[in-house]
Parts: sequence; C-alpha cells; structure tokens
Amino acid sequence: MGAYIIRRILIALGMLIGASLLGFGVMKLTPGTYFDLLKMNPRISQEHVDQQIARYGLNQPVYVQYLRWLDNLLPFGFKPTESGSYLWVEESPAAGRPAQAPPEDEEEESPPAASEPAEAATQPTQPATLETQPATQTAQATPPAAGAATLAASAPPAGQPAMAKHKFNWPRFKWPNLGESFEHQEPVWDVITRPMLNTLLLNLVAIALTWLVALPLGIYAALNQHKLGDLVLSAISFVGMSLPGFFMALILLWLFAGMSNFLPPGGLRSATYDQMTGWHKLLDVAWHLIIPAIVLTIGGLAGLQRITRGNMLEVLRQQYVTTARAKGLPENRVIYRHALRNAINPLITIFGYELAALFSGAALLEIVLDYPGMGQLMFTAIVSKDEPLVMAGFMLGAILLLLGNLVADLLLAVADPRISYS
Amino acid sequence: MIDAAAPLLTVSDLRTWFPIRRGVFSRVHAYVRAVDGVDFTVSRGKTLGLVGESGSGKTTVGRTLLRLIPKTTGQVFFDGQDVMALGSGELRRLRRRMQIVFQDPFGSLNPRMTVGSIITEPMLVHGLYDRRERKRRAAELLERVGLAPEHVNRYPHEFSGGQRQRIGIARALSVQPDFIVCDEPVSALDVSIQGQILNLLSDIQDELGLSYLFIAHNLAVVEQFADDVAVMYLGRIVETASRQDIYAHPTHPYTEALLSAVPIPDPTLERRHVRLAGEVPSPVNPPAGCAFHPRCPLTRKLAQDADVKETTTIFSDSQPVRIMARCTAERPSLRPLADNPAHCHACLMRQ
Amino acid sequence: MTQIPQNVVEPPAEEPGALARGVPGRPLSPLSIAWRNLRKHRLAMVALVVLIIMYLAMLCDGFVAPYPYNAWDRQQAYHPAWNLHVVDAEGRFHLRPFVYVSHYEFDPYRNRIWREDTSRAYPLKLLVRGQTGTMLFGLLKTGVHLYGVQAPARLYLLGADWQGRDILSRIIFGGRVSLTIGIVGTAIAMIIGMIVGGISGYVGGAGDTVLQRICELIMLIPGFYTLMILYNTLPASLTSMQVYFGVVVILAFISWASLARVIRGMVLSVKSSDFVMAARAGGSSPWRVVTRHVLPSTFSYAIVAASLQIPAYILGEAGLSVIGMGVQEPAPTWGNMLQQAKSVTEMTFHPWLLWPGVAIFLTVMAFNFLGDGLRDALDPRTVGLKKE
Amino acid sequence: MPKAITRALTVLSIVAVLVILWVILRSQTFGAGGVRPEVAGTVPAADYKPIVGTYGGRFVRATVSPPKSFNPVTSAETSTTEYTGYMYLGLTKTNPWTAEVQPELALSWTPDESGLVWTVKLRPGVVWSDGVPFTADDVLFTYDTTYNPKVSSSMRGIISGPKGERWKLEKVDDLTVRFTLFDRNAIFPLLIADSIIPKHTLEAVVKAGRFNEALGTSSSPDEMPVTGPFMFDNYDGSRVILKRNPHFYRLDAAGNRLPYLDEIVTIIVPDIDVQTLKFTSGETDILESVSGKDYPNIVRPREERTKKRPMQTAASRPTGSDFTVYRLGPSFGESFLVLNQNTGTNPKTHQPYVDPRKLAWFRDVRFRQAMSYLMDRKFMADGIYNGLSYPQYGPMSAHPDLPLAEANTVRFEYNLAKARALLAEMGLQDRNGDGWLEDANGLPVEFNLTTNVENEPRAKVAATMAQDMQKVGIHVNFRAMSFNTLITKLDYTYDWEACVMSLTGGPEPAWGADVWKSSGRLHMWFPRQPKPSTKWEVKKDKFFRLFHLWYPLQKKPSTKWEAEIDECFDKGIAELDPVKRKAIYARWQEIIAEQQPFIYTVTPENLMALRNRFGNVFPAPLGGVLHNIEEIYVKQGGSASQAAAQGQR
Repeated sequence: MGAYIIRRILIALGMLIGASLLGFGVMKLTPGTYFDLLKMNPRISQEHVDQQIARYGLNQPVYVQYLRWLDNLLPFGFKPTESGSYLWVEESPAAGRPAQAPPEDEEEESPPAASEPAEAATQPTQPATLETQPATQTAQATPPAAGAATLAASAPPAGQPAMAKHKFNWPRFKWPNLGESFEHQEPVWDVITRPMLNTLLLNLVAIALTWLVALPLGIYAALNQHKLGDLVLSAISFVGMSLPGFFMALILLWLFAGMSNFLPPGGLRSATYDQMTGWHKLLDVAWHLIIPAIVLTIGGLAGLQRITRGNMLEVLRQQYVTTARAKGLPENRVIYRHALRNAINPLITIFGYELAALFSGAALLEIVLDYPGMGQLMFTAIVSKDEPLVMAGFMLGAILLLLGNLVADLLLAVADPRISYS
Repeated sequence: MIDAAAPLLTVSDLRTWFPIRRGVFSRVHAYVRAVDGVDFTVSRGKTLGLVGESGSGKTTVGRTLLRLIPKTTGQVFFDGQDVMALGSGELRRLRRRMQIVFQDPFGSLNPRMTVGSIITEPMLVHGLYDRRERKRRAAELLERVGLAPEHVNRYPHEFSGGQRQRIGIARALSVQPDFIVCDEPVSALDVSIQGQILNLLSDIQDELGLSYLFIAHNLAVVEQFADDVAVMYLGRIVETASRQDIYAHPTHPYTEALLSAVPIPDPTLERRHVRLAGEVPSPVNPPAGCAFHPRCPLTRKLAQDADVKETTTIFSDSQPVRIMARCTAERPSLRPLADNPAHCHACLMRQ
Repeated sequence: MTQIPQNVVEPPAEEPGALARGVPGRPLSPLSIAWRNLRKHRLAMVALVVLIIMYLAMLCDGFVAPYPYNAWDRQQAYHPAWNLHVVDAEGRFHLRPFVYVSHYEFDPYRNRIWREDTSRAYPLKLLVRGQTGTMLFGLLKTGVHLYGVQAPARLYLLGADWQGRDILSRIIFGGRVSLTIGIVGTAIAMIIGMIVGGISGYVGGAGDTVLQRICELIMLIPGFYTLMILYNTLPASLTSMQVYFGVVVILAFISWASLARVIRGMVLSVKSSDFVMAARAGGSSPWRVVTRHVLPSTFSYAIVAASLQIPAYILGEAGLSVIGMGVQEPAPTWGNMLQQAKSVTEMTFHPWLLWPGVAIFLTVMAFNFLGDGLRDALDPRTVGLKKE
Repeated sequence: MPKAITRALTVLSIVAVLVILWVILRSQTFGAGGVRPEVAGTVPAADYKPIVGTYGGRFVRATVSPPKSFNPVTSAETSTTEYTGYMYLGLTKTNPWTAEVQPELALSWTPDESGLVWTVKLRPGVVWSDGVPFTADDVLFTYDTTYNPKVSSSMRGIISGPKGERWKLEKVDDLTVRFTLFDRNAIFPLLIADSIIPKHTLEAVVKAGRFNEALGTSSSPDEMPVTGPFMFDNYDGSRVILKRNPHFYRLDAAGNRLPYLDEIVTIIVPDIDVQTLKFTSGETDILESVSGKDYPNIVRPREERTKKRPMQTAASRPTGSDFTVYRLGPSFGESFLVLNQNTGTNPKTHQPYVDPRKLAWFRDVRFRQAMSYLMDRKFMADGIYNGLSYPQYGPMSAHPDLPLAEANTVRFEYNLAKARALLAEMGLQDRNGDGWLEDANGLPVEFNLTTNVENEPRAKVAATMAQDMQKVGIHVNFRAMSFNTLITKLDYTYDWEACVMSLTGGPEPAWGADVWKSSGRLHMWFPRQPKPSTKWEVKKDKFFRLFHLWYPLQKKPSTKWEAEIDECFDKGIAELDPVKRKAIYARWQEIIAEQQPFIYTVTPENLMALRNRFGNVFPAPLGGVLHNIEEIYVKQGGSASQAAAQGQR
C-alpha cells in the first residue's frame, strides 16, 4: 500500500509537470499580454507598459518564462536572474580578481538569454536591481574568504579563489509561491484563497446536499421499484439530468432574484455583511448560497439517485441477500446491514470524482451566477491573460483531480476487501 | 524431401515466463513460470496428448509453440523450420500449416462475423483461391464437419456449443494445415457431444493425415485418441510414453494419480486409488527440486521404507512427511526407462 | 450478445434446433437484434422520432423556418412572442389564423408599447414565397417557406430579438451548430479514442505506457478551464464555420482521452479472447486483427458512449457560447442566442429570448433517452459501468 | 404496467415543463403594481448650494473589478483611481459643470510671460490624515518619484519631453513651488491635478526601491496617510472600505469639518447585471454606469416592501421608490468605426499590412464618408440603448456644452442612397446585378469588420453597421474577438481592416494627443508614422502602383489633413489664450468630421441611480452624482429604516 501511494505520488508529480507545460504552452499560443489592456488608455505611457512587461519577464523567451514560473514553485529554487540563467549566475567581475574560464564543461553552455546584458542594463526592472544589488555589495565588501563562504561549498579553497565569470547558483531554501497576479498586483496565493474557499464552500454544500438527498431517494426508489414513488422519481431524474445547469440557473435567477427580489442576485455576502451579528452572517451566506447550491444539487441529484437505485436493485437481487432473508433476519437489517453497504461501495468512486471536480466543476455556473469563486476568477484571468493566476488555478484543479482519483482508489480499497494495492 | 520418419514438430527446452511487476518503479519482481523447460516431439500423422491439471501450463505450451504468446527461451522446429526464429512474413506462411482449435466454443468465434466469413478469413488472409472458390470451400467444409452448407450466412450465436466447435474445426481446416493444436476442444461440451467431436477429429485425421497436439486435462479423453501421451505438472513434463505404455505402466506418481481418477468402463478391473494431497503449488514460486514433492504419494511409502538413507522432513497438509533429500534439492530430468527407451519419466525415486 | 445461455442442455441429435430462433433464411445480425431490442424501448423510440424531426428541420432549415436567420426588421425589435390571432379587431372569429402589422413606441420609461394596425389582416399561409434562405448546410437555396405571412407583416411565433429577427427561425438555423456539434465532436473523439485506445491496448509495451500517460494528462487537466484557454487560442481571423470546427476540436480534445482509456481496456480484454487468438493463428496481420476483430467488438460500447456523449458536446458548446466563447453573431447557435438572454433585464422584459434553452433541454433529453435505450439494447453487461 | 406509467409520467412532466415555459416566456412578466422611482436630470451649476448636513452613515457602491493597488503614481486604471480619487488630492481639480480648472491643494498657479515657469501657491493648513502638515516638500517628492526611473509611473511619459526632458521643481518656501517646464503647456493646470503623495511615509520606501509594491491592496491603513476626504480602512478581497478622514481640510458653511459620511463601502461585483440587482434589492446605494438597455428595468414599478428579511438590515431594505434615476447627458464612451489606412509592409513577410485594393478604398475620404452615411444612429440608439443615447458625428460633438466643443461640424446622416452614390463615384457598384458591389475589375467589395467580444453594446453597434453595409452590397465579414487579440492587431501586427472601438475620452482634447497626432501610439488608423502620410505614397510598393493604374483617382482628396491635425495639437498645447485655443481645436474637429478617420456612431447617455436618503446631491453633467462626495450626507428622519440604521451603528 505504501509503495503504491509513493508510486502514485511520483507519477502524479510527473503528470503535474506535464500538465503545467501543456497549460503554459497553450496559454502562450495567444498573442499579446495582460498589459496590452493598459495601452488603450491615453493617460498611460508606453514606457510604463514596457516596464510592466519587463518586470514580469514577458519579453523573454517562453521557456525562460516557464522556468521563472517553475522556479517560484520549488521550495529549493534556483534564483532567477534577469539574464535568464537559472543555474549560473553572472558575477559582476570584481576588481582585482582574475576572470578566468573554469575547467568544467557545463560552464561553456552559457545560457542563451545571457547574451542580453545590455538590454538588462538599459531597462533595469525592479526585482532585478533589488536582488542583484545586495549580492554584489557583499561580494565587494567582504574579503575573499568570507566571500567564498557565501558562495557555499562549491567555492574552491580560499587562497586561490578561481572566480568564474559564471558561478554555480546553488539552490537555496525559499517559500514556494505561485507568483504574482498581473491584474491584482498581489501574490497569486492571496488572490485565490478567498475564491477557492468560496468555491469549496459551494461545492461541499452542494455535494453534501446531493448525497443526503440522493441516497435516501435512490434507496426508496429501489425498495419501491415500479411503484408510483419510484416512477415519479425516475421521471424527475430524467428531466433533472437533461436541464442544462446554466439554463436552470438563469431561470431561477430571473424568477427569484429578477422578478421578485426574494433571493439575492449573486455574490456570497451582502454589502452590509460586516454590520451583522454572527447569526445573521451565517444566514446571509446561506441565503446567497441557495440558488447556486440548488442548481448544482439538482444537476448531481438525478444521476446519483439513479445510480444508487440501480446498485441497490442489483444488490437486492444477489444471493446473499436472499440468504439473509431466508435466515429470517428482519427486513430492515437485511437492507441496511447487508444490502446497503454493498450498494454504496461503487458510489465511493463517484465521490472521489466529485472531489476531483471541486474546482472546475461548477465554473460555468459560477460565471453565470456571478458567484465569487474560482470559476469566475479564472474566467476573467483567462480573458485578460493574467497568466500566473491562470496557471495557479489550472494547477490547483489538476492537483485536486489527482488527489480525488487517488482518494477514490484508496477509499475503494478500504470499502471493498476484494481490492488491494500491493 | 524431408525424411518422413523425422518428427513433424520438435519442442526443446521451451519456457514461457510471465513477469510480475510491483513496487514504486514497477520493477520485475518475480515470474509466473507457466512453462518451465518442456521437450517433446509430434510425429507425422500422429497425435500427441498433452495432459495435466488446470494451471499446469499445457495451454500455454500450445499457444507458445504457435507463437501466439512470446516464449522466454527454447526452440520449436516445425518440419525443419525454427518457428521461433521466423520473420513475420515467414510466420504467416507457416500459419497455414499450423492451426488451433480452442476450448471455448463461445469465445473463439467472433460474434460479429457470419460463419462463412469466419471460415473463409484464413483463406482470405493467405490469399488462397478466389472469392467464389472460397465460398464453395466454406460450404464444403461445413458439410465435412457435419453442418449444413447454407449455414454460411448465420451468426455464431445461433448455434449450439457442439455446432460452434465444428465451425472452429472447419476454420482450422480451411487452409489445409498439417498440424492442429487441439486445445481441450471438448472439455466445454456435454459428454454426449464430446464423442461426436472426437470422432470428427479422428476421421479428419485419417482422411487428411494431420498431426495433432491434443491438450486435455484428464487422461480419459486422450486414451482413445492419442498415439503418444505427455503428462505435465507445473510447467514441466513429468512423463511421456506411448498411449499403451502410459496406461499400462505409469511410472511417475503423478501419472498414477491422474490415471486413478479415470473411470474404468470394465467393472472387473480394479485400480489402486491414489489420492493427491494438497493443491497445485503456485507457478510463481514452484517448490525446489522436484516440483511434485510436497504432494508426492511416494513419500508416504517412504515413511515405511527404511532403506532410503538420505531423507528430510517436510510438512504436507501440516503432516510431517519424510521424503528423499534429493527430491527437495535436485530437479529431476526426463529420462528413458531402461527397458523402454520411448517411455520417459522424471521421478528421482524411480530412476 | 450471447443469446443462448451456456448451461442450455443441447439436443443430443444436434439438429439445428437453436437455429429455429432466427427468421428462416435471413441472418439475424447483432445489429438487427439491437434494433429489435431498441424498438421495444418506447421512450427511446419517441426520443428517436423527436430527434429525427429536429434533424430534418435542421437540414431543411431554410424551408421550414419562415425567415432566413439574419433577416432583420429594425421596426420590430423585441417583438413579443405569438402574434397570431383568430379573433379580429371587430370580434369576428376566423378559422385561419392571421397576423397584424405592428410597430412600437417608447413610453416615458422606455418600455416598448406595441400597437397593431388592425386595418388589414395577413392570414397565415402554407408554402409561401418569401426571403431566400439556404438549406442543407447552405447547399440549396429556397425562396419558398413551409409557412409564413405576406410582407410587410411578420410572423413571430416565439418572438423577436433586438434586431427584429425571428427567434424560431434562428433556433431552427441554430441547429446547424447545436445539433451537429455533438455528432461531429463525438466522431472526432471516437476516431482518436479508437486509434489511440486500439494501439495502446493491442500493441502494449512502451507505446502503451506513453499513450496512457498522455491520456492521463489530458484527463488530468481541469476541463472547463482548458476549454476557455483553448478557445482563446483560436486565431482571430476565423470565419464562423472555422470557429465552429475549432470549438468541436477543442471539445473533442478534452474528451477523447477517457474514451481511449475505456477502449484500451476493452481491447485488452478482447485481445486475449480466443477469437482474436484464432484470427492470429489463422495468419491475420495485426492491422487486420485490430480493424476486423478487436475494434468492432468495442463498437457497441462506442455507440452507447457516443449517444451519451453527444449531450455533453451540446452543453459544452452552449456553455461556452453563453459566456461569449463560441460561434459569434450573426450566425445563430442556441448558446449564443441564450447569451443575449443572460441579462436579467432581458429575461424580465423579453423572456421569449430564453427559448433556445428549451431547445437545448429537449435535445439533451432526447439524446439521454436514446442513449438509455441503446445501452439497454446493445449490451447491458459491458457498457455503462461508469457514469462520466 | 409500471413501465407505461413511468413513461406517461415522464412525458407528462416534460409537457408540464414546456407548458409552464410557454406561459412564462410569452410576454413581459412583471406585475403592473407598485411605484416607479423618480427620474431627474442634472442640476444647473447656479443651483449648487450645499446645505449643512449631519454626520454619520455609510455609502455602499459596487464596482466591476477588484482594486489592483492604491498607489496613485504607478496605477492609472479605473480600478485604482476610483479609490485614490477619494483618498489623494491633486493640486487642482476640474469643475464638474464646466470642466474649468479649480483650486484644490493649490490655491493659485500663474505662468510667467514665457509660459514656461509656473508658480504654484499651496493651500495653507492642509494636514495629512496622520496629522503631519502638507508642504511643498510633498509636491517635490511626488514629482521626484514620478520621474524616478525605478518607479513604473504611468504619468512620466506624459510629463516628459520627446527627448526625456523633465519639469524642474523648486521649493520657494513651504507653500510655494516653482515649476519650470521644457515647453509651453496650456494644460499644465490640468496636469497637476494628479494625486500628491506623502513624503514622510514614502520617502524611505522609494529609497529602498520598493515603491512599486507600496500602497498595495494588502498594505495597512497606517501606511497611507491621505489628504482626501476618505482614507483606506480595509480590503478583504470582496469589499473595499474607505473611512472618514478626520483631518480633511474642507469645512462646511457652519464650520463643521467635512466629510459627513463615515464610510464608503465598495463591493466587487463583476457582473453589471448583478450590480443592478444588488441596487434594486437595496444592497447598494448607487448604481453607476447604468446601460440604457437596463433603464426600463431600473425604473419599472416596484412593490413597497413591508416584510423584513432576517438577513437584511433595516438600512438596506428596498422600497419601490426610494431612489432616483439621474439622466446626466452624454457620456464619454463613444463607439466609432475606424478603417486601417496603414501603408506600411510587414518587415518579416514583406506583405503589405492591408490589401492594397482595400487600402485604396480606406484611404479615400469618399469611402469613409459613405461608411458614415451607413450608420443607422437612430436604431443604434433605440435598439441598443432604448433610445437613451446621442448620435455623434465628430470627436466632441456630443458634448455641446464643453468649453472647447464645436457644434458646427459636418454631419453625415443615415442615408443609404447617398452612401451608394459615393461608392459608385469611386467605381464601386453592382456590375453584375447580383446585389453585391464590384470594383472596376469585377472583384467583389469586401472587408473584415471586427470589435471586441467583451463589450456587448459595442458588438451590437458593429453588428448593426455590418448589416447596413451588406444592404448596400458590401461583403462585410463581421467577427468579434477578444480584447487582447484585437489590441495586438491594432498595436503590433496591424493586420486588421475595419474595427469598432472606443477610447476613454474627456473634456480636454489635449489629452488625446496620442490618438490624434500622426506619430501617436493610439493614432489607430495609421499609428506611429514618422511623418504624416495622408498623401498617396505610390512609389513604395510595386503592387500598389499596379493597382493604382487600375483605380485612377478622379479627384484627389485633401492630402494634408493629418499634418494639419498634428499642427493643431502642437499649437493647441502651447497656446495659453483660451479663445485662440478654442479656434485651433475647432479646426481639428472640423477636419475629423469631414475626413472621418473615426466614423462616430452614438454616445450612450450617462445614467445613474441613487437612493433618496442622501442629501446635498447636485448631479453635474461632467462630474456625475458623487463629485461632492464630502458634502453628501444621510438625511435625518428620512424614513424609519434610516433611524434604525443610525441606532444600529
């Protein structure tokens, strides 16, 4: 089991890198950058736009941009430099030190973008100056021995400091981050936490509702097969399965918010939220959740109800249920101890998949209903090309999918003694 | 051109192992040794019966020598050609001469094809005959195997199991092969039908001079059909002899045990009933030495015999059993009997 | 497909008793059995009929619809639905429904107040001559329409949009996109899925691993986000036809992987089946084995999966269009028509703009019923284990 | 048979759903009862007489996008300025009625005779919200920071010369600053309306090189002392709260320190539609930028609400008529059609940016005038804005009251016959009787029209004109694309033909220099020209010459109009005499109206709605409803709900 999980995680890491490459590549297919938006404002100068573009490295080759992004994510990152190099930092030739070529072969592979120091000098972007300045200062101010010490273990023994034109940039610990959003000018993590929590809230409420309603209904339908209740439920299921979520959302919005002001028209909290007391705050959020949660629930309800019913019928037909009945066990015990457990097992996988779709599953609905969640955020980010934000949402979605699948598989193993991963 | 006395098919040291992968990097952890060093020959116009319990690897042998499953090591010579070394084109040509009839009459016919196209397909892919001739031959073959020629346009699901097996035979015959692997062709059929199919196979053999490798899981079927018999246990052949020899003088304890299970039509005859202890061990981790030793009835005898010196004690069915030390250490090889060189067996205690 | 249970006791004489089940002289192919099963499924048949009607209307759109999709009349912007009358201004009843010419004025609150000119009635007519429209995907031109009224009156059974275009006509023309996108998309995904799944399952080895990883990668990426990102990569200079294909390809790109995986699983099981062994032993080339034996065995799954996936494509296109990513105006699709109804003002004042949503609902439901019927008819055991 | 029942039930439920939909979808669906809100217009400047209000209350508004930063130097987008406008004052401000420059932090600004040296006297007694006095040092610091190359300042380009010249600032005394400009600049008083930032908190930040990140959305309120009426309090991702600045310099007539309101809460609501709903349901107090399309919905009768919902505070309880809708006259978001007149060739592919055949049409003034004749401005107003918009024919004509607006411009009213005639004069007419136009060579007249998807009214404007173009026989392929893509085409690749756009405008033409001057970046029809190119540059391209032979120009249009516009703008900025300036800009408007490089369509009406509980509301045509936010107060005793809100606080 342990080896299985480790294996899954290793594969998952590889998959995530693949997914990030795919996402990044696809996003780069579109021309233009986020900052093109600024250009239509006569009050914003071209220089300002160029500066912003340079600040986020959008003028560099795509692979450098990708590395920059990846570097942000790693806990032991290679500090990005403005010359585009990740492993090799260009040392400013310190006075008095012999600048000789190092013997290693790798050193000769000077990074492609490193040939643009002139440009970097003429357009000094903010982070660059900030990062390189202290480094050069320490190098110049401290004696060679101390300087070597700051270069970590790679530096040759003091006394004969073979100062290279490039020095190896050792990975050092840093907190992983998702970069900075172009639009919000804030760390991506800060931007997405709240929408993420909102989306989780909506989806968890909807999933809980769906399961709480669908399971009893499914069991009821199975136990009353071909009776009126079952028939009504399956008729409703078919209609519910076929009613597009966004259409239902539009109609509910129009009926309850547009025409009658009965339910709030969107968002998650009222403007007066912070004037409210604790109890009212809860009610306020619940009030705002009604329309989106109902739409999501109805969407999932129909399918789950039908599957539960099918599974339950299947199990009830099995011989061990017949045996249990033949033993004279009370009907309730037969159904809830013997049948139900086995009927629910296959549903566990579905639960895993639902978990996987937490982030992107309700995206369209969020956009249509103006719910302040990930879908809404990603929509604006994609349209305006706020790349760090798009990548973060994309990757979070992918991670959740991986996790959901893993959880589904593990849950299945826990629930079903016949399955084991060894 | 080729010596008629030379065997049609020679199999030497054939092994088919299936890897088992596990762990973080899914390295090969172990192998299922389905076939683990098998030698036999099939003579022209004769039938070799290959007998063994389920899981002994006999079906794998049949499929490996037709190259339906990749071998691990070993050689197979068919009419002087090294089957395992053939390129894909030569292999296809050879396939005309080697055919197979499957055990399961329901799974071996493509449910989406008519009987006619099932039978004509081998001819088609080998480019034999033109379209009309193929149709004519299909009808002819159907008739030969006891079905009506107009059945060519029907689908397999409209036939009974015995009828389907006849279709399978007709398909095998369609390219006029020299050799057919009959992979338990009757074990899925009712007893009443078994005889009819066996008779059909036998008639066809007489008529066309075919050779068969006849795979079966009990000796009863083989008794009336095979010229020679090979007994397999856990991927190895433990005894091979002519039909008469094996039924008259089984030498390997496993063969004896199998034979004792065969019902004897003559009530006056009495056969000592040998009951095998335990179950077939896993082919992943076969017992060292003689693979049969944990279940071997001879060990029971050994418990009483005092003259065998080197013994060791194993636990079989939780009973301590004394067995010959060599049985657990040395892998027995197939050796001819002193009095009958055509009769080989692989039992250390009897050699 | 097994019609005879395995435990049936066989007649000893081996007379072809089992054959008596079929119609004598005519082979009963698996397909005809499926059709026979499907015919028993009433609801699926109703759905099939509804779909056939819809597709026929879509194919003959220029003839069935009273107006071409882009026929505008700015004087009639936002004309309400159903302007057919049977009782005229004097209170007389007419058997043949008729239409009055109408026009609007703004009241001080900018509501459109509609007034009908009752001086002349324009009766509803069948097979009238009107504006030339196209049908059969634009291959044929027709000036004759199934029904309509004489100009200058205009018939608005389901109302008009902001340019005075007939909603019903646009729904019928919108079927060109919405009704075909599922079929084209599923076909593309199915072809890719079959090829990849077939190769992956049949060949195995390193190729299988690589293909499986690619499939997993595609399944890993969050669907709707990817849809939006990919739509944004479509070049700007595309015509609406090209955008349509772009959207189809994008939708297929998202969905082929799961198909490929299921087909791979089926190929793996079919591959080791005896009839495939038999075909190989018979000397069939791998290509022939895959195309003649392995893949056809996955067809029944494929057909069911297709009928169940088509609604997903319709909804996918509509969803994208509703948020403005899809085939653009003036070409109608049900999604981009709904986009206009998205605002609460439009829904309150012009609720007839929501009709395309009803069309989506009906189509999706019909496909759901049909898929359900097909699943029952084709193979209840091997199909539909997992609901996407 | 149960199966039969399930089928019957399913069919029945489908039929039921369809019937319900049928009933609902047939016609307008709101009840007729209830009360409509009032509708009002602007108040004349003469009636602007604020009274003494009362303290307290909050003001809730909604906005589309979240704030990116509260840094007035680095960000000039609306998402920042809509807050910094309340927080930071400039030296001057514009009059909301007349667009005249008025004193704010500066009391006076006087040029010397050369027009290059301006002496600015600052208002005494102004303190930052943390109590530190505002002095000339803050002004110097602000301009230092703006010119700092490490600061990505949006203003730097505008106040720098073409060769990087800068203004020189000298501190004469604590309340006097002397600006020395590098050239004469008539809009200098306007330029110094930009926010002044505090030196005492930000100087260290600038020195540390962290200014670009300073005053961000996660900064604490203590880091942001302000001079404006409101200061930053809190931003939690969905709401921005600004609170009252107790040190704001203005006093009311009774000597009370303004502002009256305690808080301005801005909630982020991306969807305009939901903003409307939030306003009508009582969650917000103001509805800015109402589209004419939504007007009937906003003024529709609403029931007086009596039942109180648990989660709604009394203050936000809506009633049918508790707000007023203000019609403020034309806004600045005019849509126009622009045709690509770029004669250049792509340096990579050596292909001309625009098909020479089409370029010849686009550069022909008759073609552009014909396009202007094709604009059904009446329908655009009625169909898209419910009639709440103004036809526009020239760059400023929709604003007849603006100081520099010139009303007597040429107008090309909707007239298909005149459009056809002009096109025929160019040789574009239906030669084969198929209803579509062909050129002299028999080739169809066609081009691509585009706009951006995101702006729905603009897309509708484009769709409308495309229909009329088709009606006169031009094959026009209309496709909307995403804004980024469109901008890339307009700004980099130049591979577009016709496009519907709009620009952020304003009452001062000089701001638009980048648009109108031929070297400008936003000179959309042919940006970044080394020198004005209105003259036919036939020799440049071989193909072009070939085509030129086929389409000899019977009458050469005025060839130097672009150069003349350049001249207008160069002269206009340097001209300090208002009368002469007006004449210069009148000439510019005349040229544009005649040459139609931008073919204007309609300008939507500026509509706002505000709750009636606020006092001192004096809507102005340019400043809107909130221009005197510091004087706006919550009326006492207005309603019971108001009292409740007061009590709760």
